[in-house]
Amino acid sequence: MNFQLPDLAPMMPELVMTALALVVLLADLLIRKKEVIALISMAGVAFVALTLFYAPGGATFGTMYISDGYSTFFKVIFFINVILSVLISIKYIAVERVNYGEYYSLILFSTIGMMIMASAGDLIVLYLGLELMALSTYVLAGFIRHDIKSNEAALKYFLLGAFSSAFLLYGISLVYGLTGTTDIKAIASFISEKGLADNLSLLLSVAFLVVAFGFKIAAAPFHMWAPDVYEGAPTSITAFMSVGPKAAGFAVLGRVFMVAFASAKVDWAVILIPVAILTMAVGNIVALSQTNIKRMLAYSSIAHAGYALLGIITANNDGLASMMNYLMIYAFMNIGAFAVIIMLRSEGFKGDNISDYEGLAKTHPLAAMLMLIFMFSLTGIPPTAGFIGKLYIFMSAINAGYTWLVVIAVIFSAISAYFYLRIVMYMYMKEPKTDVSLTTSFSNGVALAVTTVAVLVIGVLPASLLELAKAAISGF
Amino acid sequence: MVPLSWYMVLGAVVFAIGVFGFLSRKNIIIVFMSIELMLNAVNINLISMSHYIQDLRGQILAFFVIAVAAAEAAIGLAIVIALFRNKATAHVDEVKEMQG
Amino acid sequence: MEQVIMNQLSYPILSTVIFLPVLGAVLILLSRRSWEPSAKWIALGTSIATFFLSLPLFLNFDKSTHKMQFAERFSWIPEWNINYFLGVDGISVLFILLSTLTAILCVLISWESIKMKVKEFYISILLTTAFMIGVFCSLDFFLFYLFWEAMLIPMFLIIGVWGGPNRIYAAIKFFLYTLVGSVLMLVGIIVLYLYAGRTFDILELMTKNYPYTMQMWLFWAFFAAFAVKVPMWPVHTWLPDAHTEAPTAGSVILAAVLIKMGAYGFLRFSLPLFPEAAKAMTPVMLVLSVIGIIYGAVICLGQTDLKRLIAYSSVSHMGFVTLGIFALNSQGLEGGILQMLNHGIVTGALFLSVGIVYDRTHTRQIADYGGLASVMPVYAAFFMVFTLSAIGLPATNGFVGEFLILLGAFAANKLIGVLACTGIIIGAAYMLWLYQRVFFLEINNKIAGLPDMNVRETITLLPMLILVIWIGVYPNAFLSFMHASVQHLLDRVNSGGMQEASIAKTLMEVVR
Amino acid sequence: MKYYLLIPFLPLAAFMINILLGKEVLRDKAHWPSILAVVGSWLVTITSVLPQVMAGKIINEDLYTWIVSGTFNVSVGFLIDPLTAVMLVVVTTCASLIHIYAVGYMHGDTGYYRFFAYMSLFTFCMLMLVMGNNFLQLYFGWEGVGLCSYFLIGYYFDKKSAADAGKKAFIVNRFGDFGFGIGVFMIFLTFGTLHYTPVFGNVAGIAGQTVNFLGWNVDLPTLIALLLFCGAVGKSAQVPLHVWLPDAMEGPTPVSALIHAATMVTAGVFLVARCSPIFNLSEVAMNTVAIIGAITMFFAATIAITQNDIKRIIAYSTCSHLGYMFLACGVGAYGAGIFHLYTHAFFKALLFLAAGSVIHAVHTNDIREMGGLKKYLPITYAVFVIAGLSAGGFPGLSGFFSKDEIIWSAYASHSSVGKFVWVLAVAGAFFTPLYTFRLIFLTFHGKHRGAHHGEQGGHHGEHHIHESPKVMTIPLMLLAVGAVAAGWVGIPPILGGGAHFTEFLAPSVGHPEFHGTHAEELGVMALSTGIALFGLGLAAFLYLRKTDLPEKIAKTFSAVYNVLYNKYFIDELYNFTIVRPTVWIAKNVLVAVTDAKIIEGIVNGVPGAIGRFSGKLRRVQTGLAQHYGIMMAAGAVFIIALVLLLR
Amino acid sequence: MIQQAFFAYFAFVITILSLLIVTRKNPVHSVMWMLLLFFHIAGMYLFLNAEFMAAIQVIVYAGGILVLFLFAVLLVNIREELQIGKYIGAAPTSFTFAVGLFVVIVMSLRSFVAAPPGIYSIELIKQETHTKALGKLLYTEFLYPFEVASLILLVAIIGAIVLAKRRLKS
Repeated sequence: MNFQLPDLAPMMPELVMTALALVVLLADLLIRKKEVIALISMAGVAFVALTLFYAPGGATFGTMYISDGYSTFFKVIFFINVILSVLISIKYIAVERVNYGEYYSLILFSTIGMMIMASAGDLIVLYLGLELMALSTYVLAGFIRHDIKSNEAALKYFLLGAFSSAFLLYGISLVYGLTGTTDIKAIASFISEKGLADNLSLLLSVAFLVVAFGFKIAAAPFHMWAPDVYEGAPTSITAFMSVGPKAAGFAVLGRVFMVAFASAKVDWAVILIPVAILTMAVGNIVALSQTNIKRMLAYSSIAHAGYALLGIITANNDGLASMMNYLMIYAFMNIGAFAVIIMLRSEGFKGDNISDYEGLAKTHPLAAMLMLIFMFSLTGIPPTAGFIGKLYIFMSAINAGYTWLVVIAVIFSAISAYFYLRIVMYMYMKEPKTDVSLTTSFSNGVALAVTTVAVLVIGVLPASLLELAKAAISGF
Repeated sequence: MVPLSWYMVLGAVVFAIGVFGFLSRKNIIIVFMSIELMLNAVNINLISMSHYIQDLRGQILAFFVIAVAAAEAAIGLAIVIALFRNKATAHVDEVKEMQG
Repeated sequence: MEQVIMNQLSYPILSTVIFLPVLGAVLILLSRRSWEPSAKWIALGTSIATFFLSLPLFLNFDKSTHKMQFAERFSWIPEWNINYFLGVDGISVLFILLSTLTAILCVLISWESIKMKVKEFYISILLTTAFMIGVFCSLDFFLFYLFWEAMLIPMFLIIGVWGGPNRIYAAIKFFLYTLVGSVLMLVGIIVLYLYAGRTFDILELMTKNYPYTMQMWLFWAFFAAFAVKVPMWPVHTWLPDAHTEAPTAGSVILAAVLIKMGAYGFLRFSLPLFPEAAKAMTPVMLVLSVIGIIYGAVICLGQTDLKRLIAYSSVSHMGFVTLGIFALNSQGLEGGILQMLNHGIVTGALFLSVGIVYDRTHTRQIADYGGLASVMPVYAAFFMVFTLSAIGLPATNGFVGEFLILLGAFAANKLIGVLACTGIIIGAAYMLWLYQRVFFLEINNKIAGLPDMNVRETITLLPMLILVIWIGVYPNAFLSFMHASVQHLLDRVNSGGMQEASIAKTLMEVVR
Repeated sequence: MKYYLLIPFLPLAAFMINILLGKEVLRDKAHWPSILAVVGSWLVTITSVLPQVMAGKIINEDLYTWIVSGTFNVSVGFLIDPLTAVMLVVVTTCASLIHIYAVGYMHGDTGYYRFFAYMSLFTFCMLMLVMGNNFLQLYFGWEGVGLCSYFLIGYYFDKKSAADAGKKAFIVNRFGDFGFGIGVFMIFLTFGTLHYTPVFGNVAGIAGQTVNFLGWNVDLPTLIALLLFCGAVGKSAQVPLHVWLPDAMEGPTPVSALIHAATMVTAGVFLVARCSPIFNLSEVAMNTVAIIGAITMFFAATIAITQNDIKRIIAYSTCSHLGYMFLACGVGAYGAGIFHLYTHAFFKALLFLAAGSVIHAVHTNDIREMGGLKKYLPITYAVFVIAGLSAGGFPGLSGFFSKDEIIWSAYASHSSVGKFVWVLAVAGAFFTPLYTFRLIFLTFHGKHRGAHHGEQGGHHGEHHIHESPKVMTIPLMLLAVGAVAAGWVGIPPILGGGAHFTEFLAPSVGHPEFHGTHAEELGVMALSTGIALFGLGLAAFLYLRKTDLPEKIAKTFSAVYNVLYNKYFIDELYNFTIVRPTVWIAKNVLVAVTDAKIIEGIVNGVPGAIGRFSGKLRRVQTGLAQHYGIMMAAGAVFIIALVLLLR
Repeated sequence: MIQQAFFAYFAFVITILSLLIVTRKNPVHSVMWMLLLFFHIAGMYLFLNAEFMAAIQVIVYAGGILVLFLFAVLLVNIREELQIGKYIGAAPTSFTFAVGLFVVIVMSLRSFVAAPPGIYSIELIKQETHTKALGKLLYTEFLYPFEVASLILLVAIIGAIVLAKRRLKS
């Protein structure tokens, strides 16, 4: 009986992050000013980000934990997500009267879950990471306990999340039965050795995994929770989970499908194509008739998942890189948009109706201009980052031979312009009806500044980001 | 010797029943129980497979599933309580403030 | 063989004319809100400076070569082999000058009519100008598309914020129409990029030969973008709305430069990149052009709105442009290019003119006018010159362009040429009828006592008037820019016989 | 020194001066630049250009290259040969006199400077037209004069009828120019150039060639000639594009005299004469020209009999005389056509100016309100009669020689339609004096019927009728000299003359060959003179003696009368077949249906449909968690089913 | 044969109990049936030589079920519950898709091939005892997921507390 503790160095970020989450949890008991806790969280995450670059790469715990460029890139997205979300939360949760320290620790726990997912080399770990992320997010969605909408969001998210977990588990159980293992690489080699790629049971499990991951990334027809949850959840959490869990979902989707089911590429691509088309269609079309901006952004988020799916469908490294690149850009522009939405929330004023944006350009020109930039970026109009993201996705998809799919995507992207433009139209082309006063804060301003600069700089000088995405995928 | 496929069909049956319960019942408690049914179906699958392919991984996963199920139950019930405080109902179909 | 002549001037002229307006926009953004005229003055100063800095393009242009001149090239996004690559040839150089001139006029004409969100307005104008210039001198597809799309944003705002009563509908329609076209072009661009071995370099792409089927697909993908912009029949209906609702400066930019980009796209991309497809599709394009000419002209007879009428006349005039381009001979092409310039000048001037009276009367209904020639004689004289140019009277620029186009079209296809000529008849009818209803007859009470043009307005229209006559009397000053480039283009289109390939193979190449 | 350049550019300079300074600086002295310029042009013509040409020198020089594109290359250049010289003389002479006349006629008008600016511009364009050495410059002048015509017809632009008339003139001309333009394209395609010299030099090469034009195989010279002739038909107001000319009388009378009688409308004839090498190649084209000319001549003359507007009558007369000119060209007698153009310029300008003098005096155009003006306007009456006699072909006067030459050419030509057009020409010779003298008798003889003298106004009105000032009457008298004597340069040999005029023109338009004896020529001359005298006599009988008879005739033949009175209903025909349907289609089909319903229907309909679909689709989102679950389960089932099916 | 009979019994009872759980109107009854179901499932685990799993199935779920029972009693007004319908309106659709899911699963499972047997033969487990074998694995090879599971439980605690705290702070 000889047991050696595995090398913990590669998983330094997760360990430090866990420590940070626990510290934050404890600090909540000692520190009254919750802003300090937020600051600790952000500083901690920044530190974790540092360890990310100093921690050696490689696998540990057998191959249950894999630290490679792919996971690192996603973790960077998670860190950006968590820092920006915290920045926009500070004032917001005070306005919502839920200024508790647990909020931050739950966000951190959720992020740990995402990191575990991104680094998962084993389906068991993947499942547990997913549950860690999901459970924290369920709680965060229902964090405004006194708000029925928040409760409802949490309930729906929870019910459907558990439902999708069951599918995931069923799928994992089938894979396990077929291959006798849950290790992703081992599964891959087993499948290719035994020629199981055509096995119907394997495809059944692939289908079930598509259901589960499709739920996380909000792909149609597994997207239906998203609008309700996005609308009901606290806005900062909406921002958080429109980026984090989605990115984590894509991370595992990419790794599981590209590695474990590599030899069944043809089949899962066939499954994902209709899903992607349906996702783009539903997201973009239903968004047209929304009156609540959070709901609208929920549908927009669904639509963006559809575009990002194109990167997976290409089933090559270039496609994966484009998907990662897209998610990174999406993180900036989407959180930026939510940061503006949050500014409108003030005591006694919800500010999440699209009509609340009427005449914003007149009353608050700067906020309107930032929103305009984010909206055009979400539409994918150059010179914003959104364009670079879409362009990369389309390039890799066309390179993989899916020109027709890209044509569909660009048509939907043109349709999407309508509802994004509607916001701009309300802000710039209508007269203000009600006097909207903005809740500004330094932290929110920082978040806005960061996202705006990122959106514009990536839009004009995307070279380094592209390099990063390519480097991240090189050893995959 | 009972073939593995029997167990798997049993798992599928229980899973399908769980799905049906989840999709059709109004009462949140029963919806929760349906989820547990689905998880148990998975566990039946896992443990029977584990037995037949003589590998313990499946049981370990089943172990984690049970653990997570417990955690899920805790969170789920907490959510129901929070909801119940605002709106005294245990019926899913009355919780549809948001739609469209 | 190197296809470019690097910039020989002491300063990077193309970058300067692109980014000087951007700089101006930033200055306005930073200027104090409390003193609003600062925006105007900065905008005016910037646009005048830009114009003067762009003049060396006209003076130092080497007319003897088709090569790209004043070129600048830097690596931009090495991952995708994208360069910041600018340059102009005889096809594009004049449009840059037109853009810089238009910018000044737009600032001037808006001097008093824009009263709200002044800063934003001038920022939009300057940004639009910058992006438009960028479109005309980009030699990298990525850069081109960047400018092409980016321009939509300020233009959308100009129409939607400072426009007429129905401005929102018009702005959104404008945006969506053009966007749908552009995104299809984007797909085409990517296909080209990948086929050609990952390069966005337009000049390099032009040296390659593409399979026939692929050319066809790409031709239509690009067509979607350009035809909407031109606008060709039947995708023209955004134009009347946009023109009508836009503020004067917006209409002027739209008419003078923006819709030229479609035709420019055909010239710069569709013809040299897909010569065989272009040749094969010539009949379709000619027919669409002629339909546009006649349809646009006839529909003008039924208009009651001043700006709407001029907008529809644009449809007709731009029909001439595409007609000339797809005549695929040097008269047609040069006529087409010149007519683009002419249309920019004349329709721009007409919109400026309409703006001048609109500022006074706030009505665009033709029925509200009448007898204006007695009230505003100088204005009437200016308007008359532009009207004459619009109907292609000799000694005005309109004649030279239309004549060359019709000559080219007639040489290409007699029936098409003859049908297009009917557009000239109807053109005279609607323009003169318009002129009569607005300027002649009894003085309408609604316009009695209006002051004639002031100095600022006269200065705004004067350059256009001079250009109208200049090009009309001595068009060689402008045509001479085009000869080498147009000849080169024609050589490109006519070189390389049809490459036969099996459908299946080419289809594969299309999707690859 | 290229003194000839002064001829067109002096008026241009005058135009520039007037348009820039006329309103503010020159005001009622605005006529000075224009008159000085046009007289200067006349002087240059007479003293420099004409002698050179008479000495046999032909000037053909390019000023600068106008348009270059590929193989297309055209210059601004000048060709002065006998034909041009004749036109220069006609234009500058008439223009000088009419400019002077206008000083009196337009005196005190608010747009005084504008009038002279346009007149100068017109002179410039007309001179460019006749002096150009290529088709494009011809086209330039062609459109330019049309434009000035438009301006001047619509000079009283606050009057709807005037504005309409100007527009109508321009647009109807555009119909002609449509053909003309295509003709120019065909010339370029055929010859590769638009300059006269190479075109006419190579013209023999295209004889008998055919070309596919819109699906038909057509004889190339015929095609080009007919297309060019389209332009001439429009500009010279020939059937069926004659409708604009009578309406053009809305313009000030000097304009009618200069543009719509002496110069611009004759540009069509000039064009045909200029292009005679091409026309000569095609019998079909020649016959068409002759027949169109003959029909117009007869047709306009018949209308003229019934009209009551003094200027319209003269306008129809102009149409008719232009018909004569075309008739002459059509039978190959270009010289005769140009000769008539030349004499016609004098007597028709005189007629108009005299009519202007009348209008100036009585302030009405309606001859039913005139009568008995002889005593008030003696000079006007005298020149009117001279002009009428000249127009009617009274022996010895200008009109007689030119008209007679045409009739004889028609009779004697080899043209296959010669005899037919000759019959019409002779018939025309009957009508011309009839309507001219109807006009004279109704205007100057009998009793005054105007509203001016009567119960209310008392003698006030009649007292007001007085002869025009000297600045008007002197040009009238000078023109009268021309109307009498201008034709003497072309007296046919049979009457002892030398036919100098046609000889002079021969280098430009060739010399027709006739067959016919001197006896025949005399007989034809006698016949037409007799018929003209009969027409004059009939006019005298009807309008001096039996003044109630015309009314009775009109009543008896009311159908015919109405057709004539209403100008064969051509205007109405065009209105109902072209103008109204086009506008109707524009408003009710294109605006209301195609654009608004079909294209916009699709444009707005597709987004609308997507929007409605969106509204429907969002209802799927019921808010009930289990419905979402059902969707997920359904998705799973469908995905697996898809996999199963694809296997 | 005995084995088949046992399996038949368990399978039959488990199916029936599952059906009862999802079809009973009274949630308290459903909870009771569920308790019974878990015991049967645990029995089946024993049958599959998974004593430890059987044990925690009973232990963990019994606790869980008790809690559920508590909630059923607390939250649900039984009298009212018995009067209204138990299914949502779309129950037939739910049924269809549940059956459909079952059908496609079973159709796919026809091609199921179990993986080759690994080292943990029945003899090995019997020799080492199930609990020990499992425990060894859990604390060596599966230490990492085990720790993650602990985090999940921690989050569950925090979450439950955050959501269910009695007083809503201002």
